[in-house]
Amino acid sequence: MLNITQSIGGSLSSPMVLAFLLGIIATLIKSDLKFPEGMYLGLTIFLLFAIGLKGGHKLSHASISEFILPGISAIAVCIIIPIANFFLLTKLLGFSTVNAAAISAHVGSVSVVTFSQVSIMLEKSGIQYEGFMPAILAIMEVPAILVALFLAQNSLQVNKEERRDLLHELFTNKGIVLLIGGIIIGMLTGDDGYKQVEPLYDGMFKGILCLFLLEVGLVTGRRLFDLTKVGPKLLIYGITMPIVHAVIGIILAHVSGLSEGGAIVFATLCASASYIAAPAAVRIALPDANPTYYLTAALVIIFPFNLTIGISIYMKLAHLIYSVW
Amino acid sequence: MLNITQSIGGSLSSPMVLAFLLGIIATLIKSDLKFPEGMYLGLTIFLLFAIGLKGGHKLSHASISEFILPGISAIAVCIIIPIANFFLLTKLLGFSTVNAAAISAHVGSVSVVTFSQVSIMLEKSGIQYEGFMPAILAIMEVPAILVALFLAQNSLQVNKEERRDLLHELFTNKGIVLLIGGIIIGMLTGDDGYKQVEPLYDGMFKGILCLFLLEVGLVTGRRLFDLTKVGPKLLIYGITMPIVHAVIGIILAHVSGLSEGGAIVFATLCASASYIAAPAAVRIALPDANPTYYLTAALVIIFPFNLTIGISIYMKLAHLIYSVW
Amino acid sequence: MLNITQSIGGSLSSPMVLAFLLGIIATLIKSDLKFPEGMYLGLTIFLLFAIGLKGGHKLSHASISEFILPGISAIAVCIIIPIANFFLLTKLLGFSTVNAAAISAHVGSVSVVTFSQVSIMLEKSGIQYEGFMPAILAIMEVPAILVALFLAQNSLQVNKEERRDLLHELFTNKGIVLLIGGIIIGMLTGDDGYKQVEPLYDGMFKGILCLFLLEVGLVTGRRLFDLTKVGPKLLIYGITMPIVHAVIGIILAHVSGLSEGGAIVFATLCASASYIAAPAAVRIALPDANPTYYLTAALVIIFPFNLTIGISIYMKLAHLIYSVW
Amino acid sequence: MVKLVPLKMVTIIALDALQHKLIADIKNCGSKGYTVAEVEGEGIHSKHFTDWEGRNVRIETLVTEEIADKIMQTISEKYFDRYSIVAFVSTVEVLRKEKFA
Amino acid sequence: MVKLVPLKMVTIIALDALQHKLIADIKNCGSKGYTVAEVEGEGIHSKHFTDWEGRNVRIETLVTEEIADKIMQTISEKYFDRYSIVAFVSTVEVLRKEKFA
Amino acid sequence: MVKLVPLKMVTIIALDALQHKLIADIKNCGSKGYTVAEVEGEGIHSKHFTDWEGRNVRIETLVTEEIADKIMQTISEKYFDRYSIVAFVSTVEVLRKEKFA
Ligand SMILES: Nc1ncnc2c1ncn2[C@@H]1O[C@H](COP(=O)(O)O)[C@@H](O)[C@H]1O
Ligand SMILES: Nc1ncnc2c1ncn2[C@@H]1O[C@H](COP(=O)(O)O)[C@@H](O)[C@H]1O
Ligand SMILES: Nc1ncnc2c1ncn2[C@@H]1O[C@H](COP(=O)(O)O)[C@@H](O)[C@H]1O
Ligand code: NA
Ligand code: NA
Ligand code: NA
Repeated sequence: MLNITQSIGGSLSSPMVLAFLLGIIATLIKSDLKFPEGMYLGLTIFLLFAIGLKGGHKLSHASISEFILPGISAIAVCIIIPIANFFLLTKLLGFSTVNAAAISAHVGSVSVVTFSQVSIMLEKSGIQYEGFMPAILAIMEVPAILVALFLAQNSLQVNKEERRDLLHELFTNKGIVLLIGGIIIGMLTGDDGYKQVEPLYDGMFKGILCLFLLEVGLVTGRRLFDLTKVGPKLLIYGITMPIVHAVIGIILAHVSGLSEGGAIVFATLCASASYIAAPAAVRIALPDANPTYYLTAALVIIFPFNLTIGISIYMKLAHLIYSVW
Repeated sequence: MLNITQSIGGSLSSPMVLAFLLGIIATLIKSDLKFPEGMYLGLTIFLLFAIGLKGGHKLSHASISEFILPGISAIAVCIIIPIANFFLLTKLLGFSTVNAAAISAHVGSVSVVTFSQVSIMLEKSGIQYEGFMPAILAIMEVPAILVALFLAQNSLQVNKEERRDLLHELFTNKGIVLLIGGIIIGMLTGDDGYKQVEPLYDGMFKGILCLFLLEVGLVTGRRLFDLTKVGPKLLIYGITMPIVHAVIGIILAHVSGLSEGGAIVFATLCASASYIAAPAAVRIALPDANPTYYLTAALVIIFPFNLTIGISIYMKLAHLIYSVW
Repeated sequence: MLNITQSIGGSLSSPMVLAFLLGIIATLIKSDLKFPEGMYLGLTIFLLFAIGLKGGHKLSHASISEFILPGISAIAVCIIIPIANFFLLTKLLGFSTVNAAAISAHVGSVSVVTFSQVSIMLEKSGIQYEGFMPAILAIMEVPAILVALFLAQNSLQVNKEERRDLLHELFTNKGIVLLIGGIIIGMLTGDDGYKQVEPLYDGMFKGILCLFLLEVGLVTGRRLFDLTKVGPKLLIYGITMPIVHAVIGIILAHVSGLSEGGAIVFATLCASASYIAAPAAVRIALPDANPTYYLTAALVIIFPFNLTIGISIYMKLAHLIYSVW
Repeated sequence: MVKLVPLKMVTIIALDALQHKLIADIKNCGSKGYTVAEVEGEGIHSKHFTDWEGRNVRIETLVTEEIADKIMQTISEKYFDRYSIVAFVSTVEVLRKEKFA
Repeated sequence: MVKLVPLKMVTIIALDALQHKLIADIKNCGSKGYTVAEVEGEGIHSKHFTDWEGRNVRIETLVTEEIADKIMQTISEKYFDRYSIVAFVSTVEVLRKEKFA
Repeated sequence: MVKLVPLKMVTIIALDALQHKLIADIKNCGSKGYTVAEVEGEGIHSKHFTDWEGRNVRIETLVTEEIADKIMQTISEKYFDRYSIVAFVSTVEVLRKEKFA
């Protein structure tokens, strides 16, 4: 049923996935290919803003009332996932409090690139999804990080004033500002305004995502050998958890009244791990956490898994659940 | 008649204006959103070159004879405006010679982004304007700065050799080179050549302008509190002067035989303040001038005023004058 | 027959050639126009990857069997050219071993931008060429450099271990990785995948190439005065050699069964000089070689010659040879 | 002849996310200026070569010996135990000491 | 064993628009080489963090004490009163003094 | 009071293509960390201002005097005769010497 070889094969016809692999290979063969400093940041700004804009524009044509239940589900899942993961990681897998919290912050939050990839795959398959999903993406960026830091309370190396700073930083991080800012601009400008900027933000989106994934591949490749350091338990965790999260996501999506397409996107968000807000917050709030664990989990295991196999699995799982329920 | 609320409302449906506001808000809420170093320069190069190219291509289809009178008017206005402003600023508003000269250099020169915005608004309103306006833009970049520096003669902290250097720098600054270079390339390549590069320089123009304005907003936001330092007189000056300049511009445009659309563009150029050539020249030639005054006037007051309300006012003023005259 | 004035005139209607000239002029008049650090690298990455992708996509529709003979010719020419040039430069032109080897490495390898320009010119003239030419470009990047370094064996300032490193660096340099990576991705993704990224990699290609050539012009301009240092013999060499290489290229192309369009591309590759792999390799392996010689030959003489006159000559030569043979 | 007088240069290398806090600290200690450069680096704790790992900044401030001591004391107390940070003091000579004192 | 000999390092932090003039000056004073880095900064006169404010460069040149004095003298006369500029001298040790003298 | 102890800072300016080799060398000599900045420059041999000419890097490592000597020795043997490279040692003061020794 879940034909994994076929999924992998399918994803190998995606220029984005292939660009990601090229990046990894380039690092493995020790090529001098390196993106100029600033290009990663520039591409990130473009992608976040473009997702916001497109989402906002779709949202302006959607009815907001349908948004309330999925919105609540999104927040709920961002509280449940980090708590569950934190206990799993500390009690069962023997991670220290601070490392467990760091990993939970990452897996509880979401990945913008994984979101882009699932929307491209749905578009290709002709499956519709709710226009407000970028807003859900924005909602899911922060809460899990807060929950995870709360769980690490005692290990949290910040005093009261710094805690306030940290909260502030989380809610004003560039991911949030660009996504929500983009959504609002997309909603306010209307069709005429959107048409002016569409050739760049929509027309070029996939091409630029492809370039971005090449760079993500270069970074992932550099961290690939950390896999040997982290041991098999993190690997198994990183492949199992996304699927579990996706199933929770599909069920919650169904309960919230999302369409099958919406459920696939939501499941993918649940299964994805953050790489913008979470690493930045963890570096400041939990400087004792070992990046080898949280970066490897988020970037080297979960991200490629979702990109190549995960999303196809979630599409099939959603189809299964939506056809029997 | 001049319905300002409506103007502001209208400009709030422009993704460029909204991106500018997002930039300001991001700074005000102390977001970590920051463009990578070099991106500002890269975007500036693109915009200047694109404006030149497009203008040059239009120019190749226009008759040059119509260009002479407006060209002379452009130079005239670039001599009158800085002189008038310099005396206003020193005699009436009590600024020091060097600060008055610095501000006059900025308001006498022109803003490329404001030019782009007015051309987008005219396009949206279906109003035509002369194809040689980008050439007028290029003409208006430098003279006012020269006049202003001449007025500050005694305070000018340069010796003879440095004066020569300065003149040279003014006439070879990147704004001039890219605009005029772009215009000439646009004229020489012809339709075939232009079609090859049109998808980037025309198709992406508004989207990239939007990104650029986001960055301008970030910079403006950082300087917003300087408004409290400069006192109300600079604020009132910065809102009144553009309108006065615009009226002068419309009258001169009419006299020079420009169309109503051309008059709107010309008025907007007169009303706009420089942010490429002028700050660079003032930093070198008048290092004692206080950036709090000239950057606040140009960037924090005049630019947003033109972007949100000004241009709409000039459109109505031009319509008024052109319908009665 | 070979109407050079007409060729130059024709190339002056190409926005790419004009942008290159603008860059040179900007440097000559000492403008402050400067691209931000990293932009050159970013544009190079885009161009290489885009050429690969487009080529790979075309390749997926081509029959590979036709590729074998031209592939062998490409390697052959990359062995013959550096050897012949090395002896010419040492024996006849009196260059030192190390400088001769450095120049041979450059003229034996290929230029990606010259490749782009010839493909644009053929497209404009409606002349078809084989889809696998980007693969030929990739093949021709490295071998000549190896041969040239081998010829400088004794002057080669590397020990055994470093030699291994150098070989490795040559075969994994970013040019190779992006070109071959792009080709493979272009082949694997199929029409659907390619269509997703085409608007960026095909639609924007010429516009971005234009921007890139502006920057190449800026660098060339800075080295223009080196022409006076290198003496007339390098100038004469740099103008004669490309034509000789092109003739060899056309003959080999004909023998290998390439179409006339393919022969023009192949001839242009033979005539072009490297500016990505070769300078990087020579800096490390032959640090005693004088950049004034090899950079001037490659960038200041051969590249502009090909861009403005060369390619037109090769088109006519190919037409001549293909019509009589 | 120019008369050079000795002064202290404090250099701090740290995560770029700490930049604003560190600058506030050195201003509090009495520094009148500073210069910031973007750098990459590797130390005992971690690598700082990609945006995921966080890049570093190198902050330099030219101050009197007294202020230099104060800065070293402050940042050692506030950051040394918890963050990847390197700080050192060197002696330089300047012309106009008043500017920095 | 390596034998290190003392030499002077002159560091100048100034508006990037002054880069070419400053380099011409240090060459005139006898410097045989220099290294330039892009930096940002804040001092008494102004902030240099955006392109509107103008960015800074940090120019370093390794020279003999005599040339160092000459450079400090020259730039103090030409720029100190008029421009935002910071310059200082430090002592470093090198292996091949000939290269810089 | 803070107690500053002296330590050595080795600074190397070289072609960016040598970065990985130089870092391997300084690690081999016992350095526990380093900081890298992108710079441009001009010296006796060549200009390094464009990507064709190759840019430079500036590598700094804070080490004990013994390691500093070792690094200077190693790189002078391996690179000085053949590559455009500048290296110098300066004395700085740090708080926690253990971190670098
Ligand atoms: N010995 C050293 N010399 C120079 N820079 C260092 C040294 N150790 C650490 N650094 C810099 O300080 C940062 C943090 O170091 P660490 O706290 O050891 O991880 C590194 O990323 C380097 O940029
Ligand atoms: N005390 C200082 N320490 C380090 N850098 C400084 C200091 N003062 C000024 N600078 C640098 O020199 C530039 C010009 O300073 P100023 O002339 O004080 O505005 C600033 O932008 C800083 O980059
Ligand atoms: N005297 C010097 N002071 C500072 N940096 C230098 C000096 N000489 C050379 N450099 C730097 O070292 C690089 C190589 O120098 P060279 O080996 O002289 O070509 C140059 O590109 C400069 O960045
Ligand atoms: Na998640
Ligand atoms: Na004006
Ligand atoms: Na060649």
